[in-house]
Amino acid sequence: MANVLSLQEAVAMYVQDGATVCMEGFTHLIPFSAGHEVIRQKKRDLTLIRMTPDLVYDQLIGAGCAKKVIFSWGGNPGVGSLHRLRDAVEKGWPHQVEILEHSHAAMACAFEAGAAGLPLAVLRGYVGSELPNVNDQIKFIECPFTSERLAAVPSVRPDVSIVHAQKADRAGNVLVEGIVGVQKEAVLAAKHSIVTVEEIVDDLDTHPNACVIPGWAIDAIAVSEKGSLPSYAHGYYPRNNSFYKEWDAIARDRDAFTQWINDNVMQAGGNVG
Amino acid sequence: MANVLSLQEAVAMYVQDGATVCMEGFTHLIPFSAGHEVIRQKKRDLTLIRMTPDLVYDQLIGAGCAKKVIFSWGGNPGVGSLHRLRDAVEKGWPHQVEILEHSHAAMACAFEAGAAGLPLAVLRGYVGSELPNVNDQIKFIECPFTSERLAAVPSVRPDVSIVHAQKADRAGNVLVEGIVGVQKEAVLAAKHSIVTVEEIVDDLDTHPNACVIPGWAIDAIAVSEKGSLPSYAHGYYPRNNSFYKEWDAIARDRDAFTQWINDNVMQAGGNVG
Amino acid sequence: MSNAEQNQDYTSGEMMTVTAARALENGTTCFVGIGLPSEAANLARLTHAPDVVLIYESGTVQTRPKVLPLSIGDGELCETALTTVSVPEMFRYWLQGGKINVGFLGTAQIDRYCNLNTTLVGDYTSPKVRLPGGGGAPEIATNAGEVFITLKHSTRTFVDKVDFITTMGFGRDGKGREGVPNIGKGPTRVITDLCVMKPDPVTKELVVVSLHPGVTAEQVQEATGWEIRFAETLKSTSEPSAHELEVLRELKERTARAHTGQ
Amino acid sequence: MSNAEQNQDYTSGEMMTVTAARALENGTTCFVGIGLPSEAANLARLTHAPDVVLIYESGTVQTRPKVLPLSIGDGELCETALTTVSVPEMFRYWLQGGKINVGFLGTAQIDRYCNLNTTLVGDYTSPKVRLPGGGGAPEIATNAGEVFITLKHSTRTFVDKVDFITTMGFGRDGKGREGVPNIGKGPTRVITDLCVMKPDPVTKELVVVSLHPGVTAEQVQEATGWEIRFAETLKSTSEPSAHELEVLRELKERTARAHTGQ
Repeated sequence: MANVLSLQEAVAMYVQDGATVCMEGFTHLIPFSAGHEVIRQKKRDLTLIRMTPDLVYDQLIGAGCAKKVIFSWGGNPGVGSLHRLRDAVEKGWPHQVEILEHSHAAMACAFEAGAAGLPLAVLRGYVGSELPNVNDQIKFIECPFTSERLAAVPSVRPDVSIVHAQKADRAGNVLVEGIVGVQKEAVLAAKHSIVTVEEIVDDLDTHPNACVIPGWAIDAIAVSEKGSLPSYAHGYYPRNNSFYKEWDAIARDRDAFTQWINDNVMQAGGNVG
Repeated sequence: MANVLSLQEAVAMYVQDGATVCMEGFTHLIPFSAGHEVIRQKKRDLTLIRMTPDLVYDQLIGAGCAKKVIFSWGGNPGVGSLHRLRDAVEKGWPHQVEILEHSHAAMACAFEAGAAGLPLAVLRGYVGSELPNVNDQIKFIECPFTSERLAAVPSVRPDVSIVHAQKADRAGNVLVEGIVGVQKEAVLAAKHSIVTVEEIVDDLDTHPNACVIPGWAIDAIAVSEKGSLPSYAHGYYPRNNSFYKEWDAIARDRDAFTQWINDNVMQAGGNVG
Repeated sequence: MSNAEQNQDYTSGEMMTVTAARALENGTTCFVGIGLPSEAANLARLTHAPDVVLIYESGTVQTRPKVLPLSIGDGELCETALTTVSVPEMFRYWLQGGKINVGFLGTAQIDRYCNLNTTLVGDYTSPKVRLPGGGGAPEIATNAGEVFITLKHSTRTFVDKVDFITTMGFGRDGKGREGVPNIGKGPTRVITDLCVMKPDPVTKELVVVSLHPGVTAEQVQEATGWEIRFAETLKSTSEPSAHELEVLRELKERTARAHTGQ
Repeated sequence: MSNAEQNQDYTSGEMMTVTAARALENGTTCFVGIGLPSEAANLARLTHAPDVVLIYESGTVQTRPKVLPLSIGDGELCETALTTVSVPEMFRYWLQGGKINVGFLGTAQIDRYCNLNTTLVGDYTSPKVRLPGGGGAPEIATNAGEVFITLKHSTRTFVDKVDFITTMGFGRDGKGREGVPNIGKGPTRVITDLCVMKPDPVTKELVVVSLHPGVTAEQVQEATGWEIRFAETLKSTSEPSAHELEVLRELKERTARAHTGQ
């Protein structure tokens, strides 16, 4: 059953050094304020899973929290590179970070399989791609009915998943609306979960087939207003596309990055963007 | 792209003798009027797929349309047996009907896999059950990552799927709301699809994550008011539970059944219940 | 009807439902079978377990029906649910995904190792009686944390060997779960109109642990198709309270009115 | 910039986008990559193909953005969509389920067999340049009915051998799709700022079929990292119409205003 905690308490309680952590949100509802709290608490040696690392993991990587990143598309959407990810992979700053990369289809299926309690996901994937040459977690199986060759990847089963959502009710039931990505799967696949929300309301005021995650399937709820900026929350505030562009210059330079993290994360209580 | 046809035209065009047909709707939105049209058009040798055959397949079986039934729970919900299914299986009336039975979990996964373009579904299923002894379509595979033994079943890929829904807009986009069952999967998994709807409207007036099937993924739309009675349509009319109880006596007796079909299906244009 | 109820102001069926309801702790997430399990689970919700989470295979999550559903997919279940998901999602994410504490099942036949038969009586290729089949039960029994079973006690239902294992309790030899990874505990109690049974911790054979008021061990043995074991210290099941009976009767009255009202 | 545009009232980039847009027929269901493909697909929708169905990997189905999205998951895509599904559903039901006629992709590198590299320049373990990676492309390329590719023409992008096959066109030898069941046709055209190319029906090697107005075969060869083939009857690509240019420029203006407005 979800406990309502402060973000500081929730991260302290559920994100351990060395843990496998998934912060999801497909462009929309990225849990930036939670990521910043992880940076402030100086968590280390994390295996970070996310389809699109985006700025949130660029910041975590640059701040030295990551040991390994599992992803399927590591760019700044519409802008260019994630310079902190590249600097870590190409030059080992602030330390070497291991990467394991998939395609989106495989990761989406791996989240689905994790939520579904399966050890693997099966897909028509990776045909002709050289990704299986550099990722030993991609295997192939034969369909026992048709003999077709199908790709198989291990399911995603993080120690803790963190997502942001529009709102929770007082029982901790959470509404996710708009681009829902793999957020529900991330929560259901994880051993523990933290959901940050814009607000807690009396009534979710929703429709019969809404994407609602029951409170009893979540460990902690933390209120975090504007918690996904510079990403966005459908119905609350738009994506700060300008900040995504500005990030390119900040992240290109180690000192500028360090200064930004210091000013906007370490010295700040909340999120920025 | 969906064409708006009469139900008579749609069934004549897409349901061929000998076809594999799936009429779905999990208790809710069962496409009874379409089933009756199939009976009226005297389609024969159909392989009928449905998780819960329910009264709609009891009627089709008794009327002689079925060659084979693939299902996972063959009762009259809350009432008792499906007497026409039993009579066909146990006594061969009106002719012998072959059955292939699964569990709900396996069929639900098989629909999902069919929609997902996969030849098989993989699940943690059938452990200790004797169903694999009597269904040669249940196999087991080994997970290449964990060596776990997992069940595998062929995906559902019908020649034609028929479902009922609340409404379509003028472009043929369909809204399904409430208990959505495996209807979307049934449509997406099939080579062709017919959707009967209560009404056609200018605007589906829905929310961002509603269960909407785009018109271009459907072959035919047919308006059929009260098309799922004695099942129900959330937001339109309730389930006729009394008729489900009355059906027990009608279906118990071959003559009473034949009379009922004659009076209410063969001689009638629409649905009954 | 058993002798039990002759001097009592409740029926043996009510005794069974109340006892089954009490088995569900508040806050439990329960995957509910239609019929007797649904009656018991909703009684629990309306009495001691207001926060029990009821999930039906129709995809209705955390539902609070005012009347008992006739079918597993009555509109009432959706209208009173927190949310309604697709049936593939229900079986994949919620049941197989390990979110269910208790699966609550009925059955047509059960044997000493809690194997359930809802497929047929007789031989598979030429059945004497064809039953509805597996439905959700085979995977509820293995993927839920544990399983409660409730059914009426008779030699027709409690058989020495089930004609067909639709749904495994502990297998023909009681060892069906041994060495299987990621499998639930299986049946942990069976509640009938006569008694409560639990599997022996080692052999997994069903043992009567509690007799309902007024029921004798002989009556249980007579209604059971094998030589059934009794616990050394056999308890007496607590009687239904006046409140439980009142809530149950009101629920059933509301239900009867709703289902004939059309 | 090419010489082409010196005497024209449109740029080579506009020529590329308009040509790419024209490739999409009305009514086509298109899985749209971000960037140039998105620009072309939306131009198609706003000109000759009002009923083209645009699907983005963020789960937005049949979307009609008023401004071009910066990211694949901008709010605009959801707000103007017919419906928005989860990302697993998008990749499973809609892409892998065979509902997509055309996958529209960009790339960082392409070779003569239309293999795409968006992973890295150099060696995998010590890359010279690390690129974003596969994203949706590897399965878009195999599960869509066919694939259109659009990118700017240069020896940096058109390379003799891609450093890494992130996404297969036709494999290192052009035979990568042979004998693979349930696989799409693969790339059927490549549209650049200089020309249009199509794979040879037999060998699958890219052949220039059409030069944009003012572009010479020599220019194409100079911008290509291998000895590129030209069709025997080389066409001249039709110029953008005034209407196409007007719609495209308005779209890009609206987009620029929207993305800097905050």
